[in-house]
Amino acid sequence: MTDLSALRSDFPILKRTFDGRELVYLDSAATTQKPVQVIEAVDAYYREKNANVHRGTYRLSAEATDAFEQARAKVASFIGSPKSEQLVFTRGATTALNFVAYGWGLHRLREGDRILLTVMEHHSNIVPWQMVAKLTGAELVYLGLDDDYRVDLTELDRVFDERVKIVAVSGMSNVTGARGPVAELVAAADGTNAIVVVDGAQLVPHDRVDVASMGADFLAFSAHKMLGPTGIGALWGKEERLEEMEPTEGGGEMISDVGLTESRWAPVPHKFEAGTPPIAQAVGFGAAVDYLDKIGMDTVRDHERELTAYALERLAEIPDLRVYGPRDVEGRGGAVSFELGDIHAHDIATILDDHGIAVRAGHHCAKPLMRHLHVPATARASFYIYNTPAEVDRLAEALLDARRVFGLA
Amino acid sequence: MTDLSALRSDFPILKRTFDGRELVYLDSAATTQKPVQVIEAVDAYYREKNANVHRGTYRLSAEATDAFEQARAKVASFIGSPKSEQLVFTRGATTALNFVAYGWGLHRLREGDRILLTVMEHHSNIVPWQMVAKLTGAELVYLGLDDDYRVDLTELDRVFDERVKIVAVSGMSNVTGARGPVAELVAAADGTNAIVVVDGAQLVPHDRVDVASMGADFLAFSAHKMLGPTGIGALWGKEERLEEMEPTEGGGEMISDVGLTESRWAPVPHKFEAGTPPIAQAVGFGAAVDYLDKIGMDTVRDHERELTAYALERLAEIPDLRVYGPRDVEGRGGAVSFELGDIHAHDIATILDDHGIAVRAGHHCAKPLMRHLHVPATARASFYIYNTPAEVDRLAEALLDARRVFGLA
Amino acid sequence: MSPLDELYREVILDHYRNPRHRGSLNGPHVHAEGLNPSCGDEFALDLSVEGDTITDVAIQGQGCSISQASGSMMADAIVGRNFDEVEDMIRKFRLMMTIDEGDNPVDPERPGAVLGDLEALQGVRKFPVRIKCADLAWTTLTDALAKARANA
Amino acid sequence: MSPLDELYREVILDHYRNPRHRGSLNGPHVHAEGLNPSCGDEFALDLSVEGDTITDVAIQGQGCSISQASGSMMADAIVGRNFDEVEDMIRKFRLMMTIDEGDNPVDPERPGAVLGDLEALQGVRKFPVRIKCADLAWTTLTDALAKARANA
Ligand SMILES: Cc1ncc(COP(=O)(O)O)c(C=O)c1O
Ligand SMILES: Cc1ncc(COP(=O)(O)O)c(C=O)c1O
Repeated sequence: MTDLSALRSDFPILKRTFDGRELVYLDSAATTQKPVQVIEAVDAYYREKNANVHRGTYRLSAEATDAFEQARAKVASFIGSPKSEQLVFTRGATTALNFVAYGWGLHRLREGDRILLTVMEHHSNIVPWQMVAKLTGAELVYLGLDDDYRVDLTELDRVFDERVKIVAVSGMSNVTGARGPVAELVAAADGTNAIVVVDGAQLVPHDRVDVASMGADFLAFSAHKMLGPTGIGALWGKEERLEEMEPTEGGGEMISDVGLTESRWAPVPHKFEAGTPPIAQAVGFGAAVDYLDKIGMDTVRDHERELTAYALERLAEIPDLRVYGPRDVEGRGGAVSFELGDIHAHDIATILDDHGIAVRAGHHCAKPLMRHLHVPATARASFYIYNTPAEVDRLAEALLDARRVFGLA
Repeated sequence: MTDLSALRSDFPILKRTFDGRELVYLDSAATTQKPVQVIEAVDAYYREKNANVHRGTYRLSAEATDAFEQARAKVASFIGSPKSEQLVFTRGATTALNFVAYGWGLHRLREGDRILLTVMEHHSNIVPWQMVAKLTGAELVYLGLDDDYRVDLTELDRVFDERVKIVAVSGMSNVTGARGPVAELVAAADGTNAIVVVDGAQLVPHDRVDVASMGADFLAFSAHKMLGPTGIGALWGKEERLEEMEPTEGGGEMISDVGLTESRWAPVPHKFEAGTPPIAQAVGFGAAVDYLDKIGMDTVRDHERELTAYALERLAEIPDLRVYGPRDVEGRGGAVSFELGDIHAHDIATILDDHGIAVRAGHHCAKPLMRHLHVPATARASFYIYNTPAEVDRLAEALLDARRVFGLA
Repeated sequence: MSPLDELYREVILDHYRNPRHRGSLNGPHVHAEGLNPSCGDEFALDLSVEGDTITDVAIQGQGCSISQASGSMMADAIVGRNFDEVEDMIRKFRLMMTIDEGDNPVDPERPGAVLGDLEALQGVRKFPVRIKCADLAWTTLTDALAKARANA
Repeated sequence: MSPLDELYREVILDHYRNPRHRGSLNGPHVHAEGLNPSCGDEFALDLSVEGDTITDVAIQGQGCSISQASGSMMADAIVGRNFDEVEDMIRKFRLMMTIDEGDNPVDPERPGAVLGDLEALQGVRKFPVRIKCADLAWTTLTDALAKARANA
């Protein structure tokens, strides 16, 4: 197995113990832990370079601006963006998706138009579309899942007609771990008037992404799910789409002129970055992609794939445990959702927590998916670069203890 | 003079030198520097408590949630909010103002309604209103300034009729330093259908604010202008207003239920906090208000007032220097905008920078004000708790050098 | 007993797996619903009332063992009681859940000793994140009682 | 001379205070405008062209001494020149502005020595933030020249 265990010492929080038990952090799909390299980059920014960016004539402000724009260039190149101006810093993936819904969708959708989603989407890739559908009279249509929890494309031809103007799909489900059919949907949209928006919140952290070959129109993701700080994310877009898109927020820095009644916007990406941007967070985001680049995204993916395969194997040994997600590690990421007998997910999480193991339990911000699966809640273990097979073993042991506590024979 | 110079050692960046000259940071109206207490609070959060908030069943997540919600309580109590749920964390003042414009204004403004602003507003308190005015057919009306650069209220009776639905006013100008007539506008709006929105970006950092006695409906401000991290700010609102207001962003965490076509919102403040919030930044924001509370906002205000009085006195000694702002420190803050002879503001800033002094030059995101004053740009020195009279002396000396360089007799 | 075994006592698992009074009431009754937004647990309650006495109860809900067992045990405990007694019980239950950890959890003289089966929920106090689960049924009951009093 | 005095040389202040060719042209001409969004400096340019020669120039603008002086000196330098010469000048100007700091700034053999008065702008290189100010007029000129070539 790809041995990344030497990296663990970069993550201070992994030294924490709870009641004498070392923390096993298996909730990276919710947010990842941060290496010292990221923590210190943020720290150093505040100690040495802090100033507001752009428009500053003094050297300190020029240093801050350079640091901020270098971070943009790093994140842009991390996803293979042809230009760094195609990358807009946002508060997170959620804000990025809302910017597309309001800035592009609201101005282009008409009554009767359709937005095509999948039932495995995260609320952040559903609710903004519901909001603009309501405002425009557009309609939402959903693709379902097949027996292996992958998006079912057999209905695609039926639902994909000229009414579809926007396809919004997750690059990877935060619940089942299944990859979304991005390539297939991009192909289906090709030559039509539909644009493809990819929710990359779970994809970008876990696999190499190259927007040029992906072919989607927009890609949204969050720094905090890929070793970076909270409070920042990004929206990447094709140049033409970004030009078409209207800003959703007005304010300082996003204008080229403001009159009493009208204003003109600054060029992309600034027209989407109203107000003081998350400067220190951008610097931390840059440090996070530096860190991932150094490991190499292929290694990241391979490590996770091996660990997930091992986890699926260990979980399969536990009686009454049902995994909700593809059994094969091809085309899936490291989020593993499961139920165990009649033990409610929150009770599983509590028992695991007692063992020092952090997993999430609930609807994972994907209620339509939970209804589709007919489960009220699942427990979810999710892996990242710092996790080890030994931690998977501790998970398996603790699940056996859960069986004991609940008296499952 | 209130001696806060002992605080300076809390600010690591103030030890920086440029070409052997100690940094004199006079750009706090753009963003303030950060004390170690804030930097370390953010650092410690990532090292010890980092997890996603809410919905987490494990102890680490409970710790993160507590830290986040305690920060909310601290910031809320810092401005005298009756309840901490009345404080919504946003990306900054700009986002907060956009939330009110889109979440409240867009759903309530009708053609012919009016939004009352002042010409001294920052773009962040103009552009969002222009955007919703365009969408609704509402109209913007502006109050001008009197000879002392204060908002002129002699026209108030004429412009304030039943068409006015929103009054949006800055608590303190980032250009002239003049306080906005918040009390007078709240009184004028009382008993009418108009709500009052206060842009507190420059007010909250510099004076004691008590929302209960202020009487406004909404107050927006940013952490980075009050010792806190970038990437976070807050919107405070009256309970009733927040209930009426619609969310501007949809996504995770802001819902109580999501169906395929419709969703129900979570209670205030969560319905306005879609997606993973700026958690570490909230913790840093909390540390910032702790720091300010320890000094005491009355002391902060007195210190700034004394320093500003001294600066106005020293600047008055410099030939050909024109200050754009109230001459009297009563009812003004520590932002001092000026011109010097025929030297362009950017040249002033470069010369001051050569002396190690950081001031801003330009339109300060207030183009309508610049046009009103008939100046293309001003240089602006702005003060905060860490500035000293000796720094004002260095400013005055450097301005005399600027006269020499430009050959002003 | 480990804290975990104290949390998931036999009686709790029994109420979780075999909730008492499950269903809904016909005829006149007050209805109240509770939701724990942070975890999605749901609880609903029907109360038949005669004068100031609760004559019948039905519960519905879904969620973790703690929230559902708490509701089932509560339903058992309140049938046949009058409003004042039920309010006293709510008070005692809340008190029990907030007793300092240092306290001897099985002292029969302690507040809450009157709660019978419900005493089993004391184990939750070692798991502060879960206290709101135990509390959900009782918040809903407080609501229902307010409605019942308003009707009376 | 201190870097500051090298930046704000006599000749630069003179062009700032007394810009040459200020105004606009009547009759046929190409027009181009430039804006420096980060500082708000504006520059506009009219060119009269006969064949491939610039026969007259007029400039307008507002902004700092560097941007305005650069424009004024540029206007002086390009009148009467043909397109190729002007393009060579643009190239030399850009080269001058990017020469490493260590370079001897007054070496007459260095690239840019042909720029005459414009050589005075070398002092800007010590102030990297301001290079874009000096450059504004030249970006606008590049634009205007492209238009003139398109018309020709
Ligand atoms: C008066 C005023 N309002 C609003 C803002 C916008 O604040 P932010 O850029 O932090 O969103 C600023 C800061 O530039 C300001 O000075
Ligand atoms: C698939 C998916 N999309 C979107 C989001 C939203 O990301 P954020 O909360 O950082 O805005 C998440 C994270 O929860 C996610 O897992």
